[in-house]
Amino acid sequence: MRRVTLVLAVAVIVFLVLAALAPDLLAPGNPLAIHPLQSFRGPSFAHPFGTDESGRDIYTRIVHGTGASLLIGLAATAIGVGLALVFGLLAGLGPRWLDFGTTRFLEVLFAFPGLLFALLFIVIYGPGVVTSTVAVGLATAPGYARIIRSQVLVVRRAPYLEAALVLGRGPAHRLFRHLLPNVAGSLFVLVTLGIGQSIVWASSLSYLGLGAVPPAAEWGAMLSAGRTYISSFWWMTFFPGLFIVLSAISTTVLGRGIQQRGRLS
Amino acid sequence: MTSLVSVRNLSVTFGRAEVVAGVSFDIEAGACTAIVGESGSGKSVTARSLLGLTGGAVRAAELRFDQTDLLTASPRRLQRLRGRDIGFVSQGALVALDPLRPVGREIADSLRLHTASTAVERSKRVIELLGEAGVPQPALRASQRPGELSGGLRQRAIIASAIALRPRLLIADEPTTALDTTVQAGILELIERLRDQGTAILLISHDLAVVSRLASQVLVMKEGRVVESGSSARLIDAPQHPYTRRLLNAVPTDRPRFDRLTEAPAVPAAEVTPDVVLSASGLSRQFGDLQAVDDVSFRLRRGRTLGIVGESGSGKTTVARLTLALERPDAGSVSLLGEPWSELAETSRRPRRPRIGAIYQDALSSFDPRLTVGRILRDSLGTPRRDYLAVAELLRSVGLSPSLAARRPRLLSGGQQQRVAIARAIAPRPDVLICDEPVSSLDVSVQAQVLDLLDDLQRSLGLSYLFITHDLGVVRHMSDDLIVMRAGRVVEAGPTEDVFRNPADEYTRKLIAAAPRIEAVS
Amino acid sequence: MKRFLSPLIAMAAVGLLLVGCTTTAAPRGSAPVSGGTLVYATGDAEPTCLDPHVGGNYPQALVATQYLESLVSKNKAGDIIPWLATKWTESANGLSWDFTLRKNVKFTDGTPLNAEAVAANVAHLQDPATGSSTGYLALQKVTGVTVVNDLTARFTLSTPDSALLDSLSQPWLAIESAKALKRSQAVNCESPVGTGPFIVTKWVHQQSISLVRNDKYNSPPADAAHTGPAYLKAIQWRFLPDSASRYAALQSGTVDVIDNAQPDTLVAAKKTKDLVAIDAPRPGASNRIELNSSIAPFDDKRVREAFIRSADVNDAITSLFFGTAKRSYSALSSVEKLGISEPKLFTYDQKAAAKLLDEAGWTQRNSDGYRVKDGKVLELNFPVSTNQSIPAEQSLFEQLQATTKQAGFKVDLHPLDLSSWYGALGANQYNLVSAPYTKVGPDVLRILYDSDGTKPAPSGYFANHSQVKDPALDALLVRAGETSDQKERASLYKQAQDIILGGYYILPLYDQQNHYLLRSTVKGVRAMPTVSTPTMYDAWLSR
Amino acid sequence: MALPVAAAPRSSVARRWLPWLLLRLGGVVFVLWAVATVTFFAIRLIPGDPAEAILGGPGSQASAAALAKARADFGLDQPLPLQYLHYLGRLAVGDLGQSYALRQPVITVIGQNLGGTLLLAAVSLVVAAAIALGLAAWSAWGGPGASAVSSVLEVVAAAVPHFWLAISLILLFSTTLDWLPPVSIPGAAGLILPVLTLAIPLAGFLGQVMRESILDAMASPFVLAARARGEGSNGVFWRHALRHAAIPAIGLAGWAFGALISGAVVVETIFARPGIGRSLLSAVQQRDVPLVVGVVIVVALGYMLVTTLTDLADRLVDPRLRAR
Repeated sequence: MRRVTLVLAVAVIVFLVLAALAPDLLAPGNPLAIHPLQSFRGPSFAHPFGTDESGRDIYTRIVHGTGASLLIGLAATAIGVGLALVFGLLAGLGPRWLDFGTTRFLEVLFAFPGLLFALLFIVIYGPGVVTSTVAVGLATAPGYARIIRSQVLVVRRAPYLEAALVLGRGPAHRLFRHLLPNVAGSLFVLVTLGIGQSIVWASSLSYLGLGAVPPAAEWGAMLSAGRTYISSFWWMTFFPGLFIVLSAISTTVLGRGIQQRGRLS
Repeated sequence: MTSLVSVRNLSVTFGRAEVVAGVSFDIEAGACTAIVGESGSGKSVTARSLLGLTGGAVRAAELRFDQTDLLTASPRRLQRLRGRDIGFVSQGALVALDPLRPVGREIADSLRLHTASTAVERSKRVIELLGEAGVPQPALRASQRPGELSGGLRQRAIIASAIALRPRLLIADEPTTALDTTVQAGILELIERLRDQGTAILLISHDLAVVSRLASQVLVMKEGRVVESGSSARLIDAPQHPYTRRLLNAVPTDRPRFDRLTEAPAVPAAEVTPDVVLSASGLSRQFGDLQAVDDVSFRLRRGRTLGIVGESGSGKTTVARLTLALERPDAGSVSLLGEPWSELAETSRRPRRPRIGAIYQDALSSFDPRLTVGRILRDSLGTPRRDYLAVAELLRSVGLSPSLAARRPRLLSGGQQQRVAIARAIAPRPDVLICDEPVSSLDVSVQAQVLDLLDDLQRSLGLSYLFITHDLGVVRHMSDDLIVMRAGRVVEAGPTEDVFRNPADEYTRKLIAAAPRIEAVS
Repeated sequence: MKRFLSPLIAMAAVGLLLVGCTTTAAPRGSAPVSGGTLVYATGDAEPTCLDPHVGGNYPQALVATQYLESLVSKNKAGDIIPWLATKWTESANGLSWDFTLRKNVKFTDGTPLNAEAVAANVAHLQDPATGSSTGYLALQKVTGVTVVNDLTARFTLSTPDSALLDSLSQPWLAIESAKALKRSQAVNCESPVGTGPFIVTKWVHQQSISLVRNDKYNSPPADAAHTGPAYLKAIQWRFLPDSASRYAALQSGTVDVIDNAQPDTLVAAKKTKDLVAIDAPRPGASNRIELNSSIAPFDDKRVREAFIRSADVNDAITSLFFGTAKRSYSALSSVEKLGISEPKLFTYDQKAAAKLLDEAGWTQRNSDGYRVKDGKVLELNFPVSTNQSIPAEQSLFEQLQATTKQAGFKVDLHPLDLSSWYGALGANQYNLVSAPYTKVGPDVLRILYDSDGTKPAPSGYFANHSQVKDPALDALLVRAGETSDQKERASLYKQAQDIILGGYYILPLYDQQNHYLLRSTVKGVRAMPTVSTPTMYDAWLSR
Repeated sequence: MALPVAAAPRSSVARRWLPWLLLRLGGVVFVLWAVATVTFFAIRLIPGDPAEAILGGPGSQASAAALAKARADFGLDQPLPLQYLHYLGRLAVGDLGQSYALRQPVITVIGQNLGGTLLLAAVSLVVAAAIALGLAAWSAWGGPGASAVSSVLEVVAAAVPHFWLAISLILLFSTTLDWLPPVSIPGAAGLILPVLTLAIPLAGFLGQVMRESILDAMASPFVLAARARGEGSNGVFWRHALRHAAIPAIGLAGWAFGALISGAVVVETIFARPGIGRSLLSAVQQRDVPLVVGVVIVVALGYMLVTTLTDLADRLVDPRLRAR
């Protein structure tokens, strides 16, 4: 069972990556080409996912939108994990007072749970793809930071670091040969798990009309465009949503898979 | 009289793997039958088959407890037997109690499950039971969680819950592993008393000394099969099977220094001048309000071994850390090769670190999980270039095949892991090696090999050991001089044999008395 | 969120003809039943104040129609009819108007409707502290109101105002209890007091407004279907901004009436017997795209025409509105009597467009197929207010973007939130913009195309987005606003519209969409012929 | 978090809990102050004149006089430090200011909406816990197959965005089957879909955590010991496994609170349910700064309370923390 899901997940991810890198392979059409007189067509052979309000093929748009959507997920995660790494390492490696300071600071950030921080950020800088991406990144940072910090502390106290010290290894060696590489492992899992969540969050913001905007062929934008038509033309929202869900699930499954392997070892 | 338990041709299989095969034995009331074997020998599974908790497929010509055929008994019936007629003292005193529940509750469960009793009656009984099991302040302890109890108390609590309903059979699976010597002695006495009160005992242990003290009948198991069985007296005096002999031979207790514990011949000793390589004076270290180490001094000469023995919390490990300059002493100092050591700044100490190495009880956790054996050793050799020859040579020197270089430590056996640790420690050609409980978690035969290896290395390389252990048998076999520690203080020091022959200190005497040694019960 | 700022300024004008407006007339034989609570779900923004004097926008008008009444109203034909005023007379010089008030009408706080009350209301509207924008500007020419006798109020004007009656017909100039107006604005905003068929009892912000029947009601407009109190016992006025859930709520019968119905739901509604649609286009300007003639490239008329010719509006409308919106070729709403329509000016013709651009010197095309002239790409900046343009309209712009590309236009759509949108306009960095504009009568043209309309207010806001600066046009509009000779007025407005349409300053799209959906159990609802807000006075529930 | 407490068994309750409580309270106050400060200075970054925002944003044609009046009314003409102090002073007495868009005290707006959200969140939490527990129990008894299936279910549930779930549920239960109202109406029926939407993803996360710890517990020596004592599967599950599953679940509570609030923003909007989530969103869309800040601070307070309570619960369930 687990294996099967893992395989499926990898398959989906391969598809997504392919779609992101070479969309024309999977969908030769032009995602922006309009056919006003073929608008709102339901799923059919010609249009597997139907067409949208301007008669654009939704399948084509989804495929061509993959790049942008994944990029948003990646960027947000990169921002989140990047900041988290700084905080986590400062707290985990720095002197006690620095750890104290950083942890308090993180506690404060934690008091803006979930979307709250993102929304606050959007109030300040206004809606849009960039702001929503940054917002999601910032909102997820404290969570990652806490994990990284505890990870660093665990590794820092690990006997093998002491062993390295006994062998007369310098701080640089202990940091770069032992500590960071061992932290990096869990970091990788974090990122894979994070991308999925970031995509979901970013798309939620788009759905609320605070994120990406039409006509860009980006999943979140397609969602907010299809939103008004949901009662008549479900496919306009369903399929972009489906791909968001799929990418989130598959990255999560992959991340867990790596985690499992990590645990066994 | 017919025996209480009789097992004929028992075999247990997990999937395709047959972990127990053709095992037969009986247990009489008031007698103790023991199963001896090393980890993976199938002794625990054999024991659990009597409880119907193997989790594998059990087959046997006969598997009888009293009148009950355990093979055909219904799950309900078995469930009723468990705890009421068959008590079980499980392996690993430290984890066999639910950390989230008061100890008393766990014991009360046995009563609740098998008797119609009110909570009040139960709690009263629980306190009595704890008392019987030799737990001081039973009322208080009953209300505490395992985390607040010492290993010894936990084990007593477990026994209390096992004997709550006066079972006719008590299965004790490694009841004293990981316990301090004196505590171990206490537990054994307790079990002995139960036996004498007429309880049948099935004792599972890897420690022949423990077995020889309690058991009248002994089975020696290896890879799921019984290699030899009989009265413990016969087995110890005249072991037939070579494996039995090897096991007996491997026990270090009462074995003079340099006496080989394995067949492997000793290597010729190198000439060394017995100058002092390591000396500590007046070491003291305090953690919070706990005086972990209090004015400890010692001197270690080249090519010799200084043993530090003591029970958990005696501060011996702290001494090791102070000697390795992983902790700063509050008072006193350590000097290495006649030069200052503990008071140096880490940066100026670093170049001299290769002079002093260390091996630990848990070798695996001292390896970076990402690295292969080869990589680990290469690092320790300090040869950045890929010096495979050196690595291979190093592996051979600790009796490992160079082919292991590609493996990751976690895939090696406990013995192999400790050998790799040793290889890493000796790689920079140190003068001193700090050995902190290096064999405590190893099977006796493996322990023997490692001890012999350390012996050989000491001779060939003229190494000096600071050898820390709680096991008097091991320490007596390994060390020339001895320090006995208690509560951070040195209670006795001197040449090992003198200390053992006529211990001056009362605690030392108690310790030595408590140490189990192989003796045939008459 | 839809278009609540649209009627920022509303001034008077003449008759209004409700083309699509159908009242859901009760089938013969079934007599209206009294009682029951009607649930109305609005997609418009929640008002910040229930007194339409304050500010004055469409959401306020929607709900105020239920509890406030104006001096005059209009019938379907678009002619002014009596309401709180029974008759009125304009002085010869057009500088004073006498209004005779209806007898024994009482505000719901018990105070009588009289000339003082009217005076107090005008004073309230003109008091800067009130912060009225719509009503305030509608009364710009009114210098004051004097009490002739208890039931006669005299309006005095600075210059003749042919639009006065239309102004007064609007809910933003409704008459409230003088006593109530004396309360603090905060209180008055929560519970305004009028003469209407319903009374505001409770306002739970962001959720709903509760209204109950005014049992003493006796002042329906002349065109109402019945007299006496309303049939409905109460109205629950819910705020459901999300169009999808609004429609779903209607389908499931959770609510009885919704506004801002989306095109697709209208089509779906047609298919079921449970739902009935009311189409009530708003008066004033049509929805159109304005071409900024003050900066390149639209400072060149030929380029403006080229753009208009190359935009395939009709196909877009068919695809997006399912025939719920009719293409407009006029600067004015189709309900404006004096609106003129010029289809031939706006026919889709790529060839003509190409020719025009060549003439204008945009001869080269770059690799992407966009026109280029001395190194500059034919690029058009189009800020879109996501608050004011419904999704279908935004999609329509996307489609125009695609069709005009064929001619070589590069249209950059910038969906913006309201403040950024105003920012873009204020900075005069736009070439195209679409701003809906509700107001009664052709005088809207003066707001939208008079040179004065290009001067930004302190906040940067201005109405003349096409930035038409034509003295001749200005003169026409001023005169039209003053004359009360209907013939002259009509001809003046025709000339004005010829200039506007002929100058290719705007690309008309369709009327300002204003669709209501009702459960068929709701009878007797009609849109007021004034500003197309629905009145529940005649409404009753057949269930 | 867990500060060293006198490990001596006989230490009185007061001595055990008081210092801890004091420290926690101090922490709460500190965080609230920090949150307030962050938000205060954050909103200074908003482009444009706050006074104009107060008067309805650009296009409101606010006269210079009106702007000046607004500045005076809202104390925007004072120097920043003074404004900050006044702001803190007002917060201290629970005054969160006046909403620009609603022309109402922020505290009233929140007061009107908090109840709905809390109800929604609480019910969702219970439902989620129930689902998660169900899955966990199933995988504990149903063997590896069940465990694998439920783990997949959990991953899927955890990954589904609220809005998509909501839409799908509406399409299924309202538009197609017409069983449940698509917008929340007063009463239980209106609560079902919103609760499901919030509960399912949460159940996914909780389930993942609980299942792992339950399976670990079931495999642990003390469970073997319990069985050897004659304990049956039920006993083992309820008496032992469950407590161990509770600990990580409790640990998630703070996070869950955030997740529920964030979810509420989406759910309340889609189901047109009154609540602070919806207020927050409309406030964000209208840049109604005081309301946004107010909600943020209230939620922060709630978060701190939740974490404090869960800490307390943790220490009650798991004595190991107390001993530390």
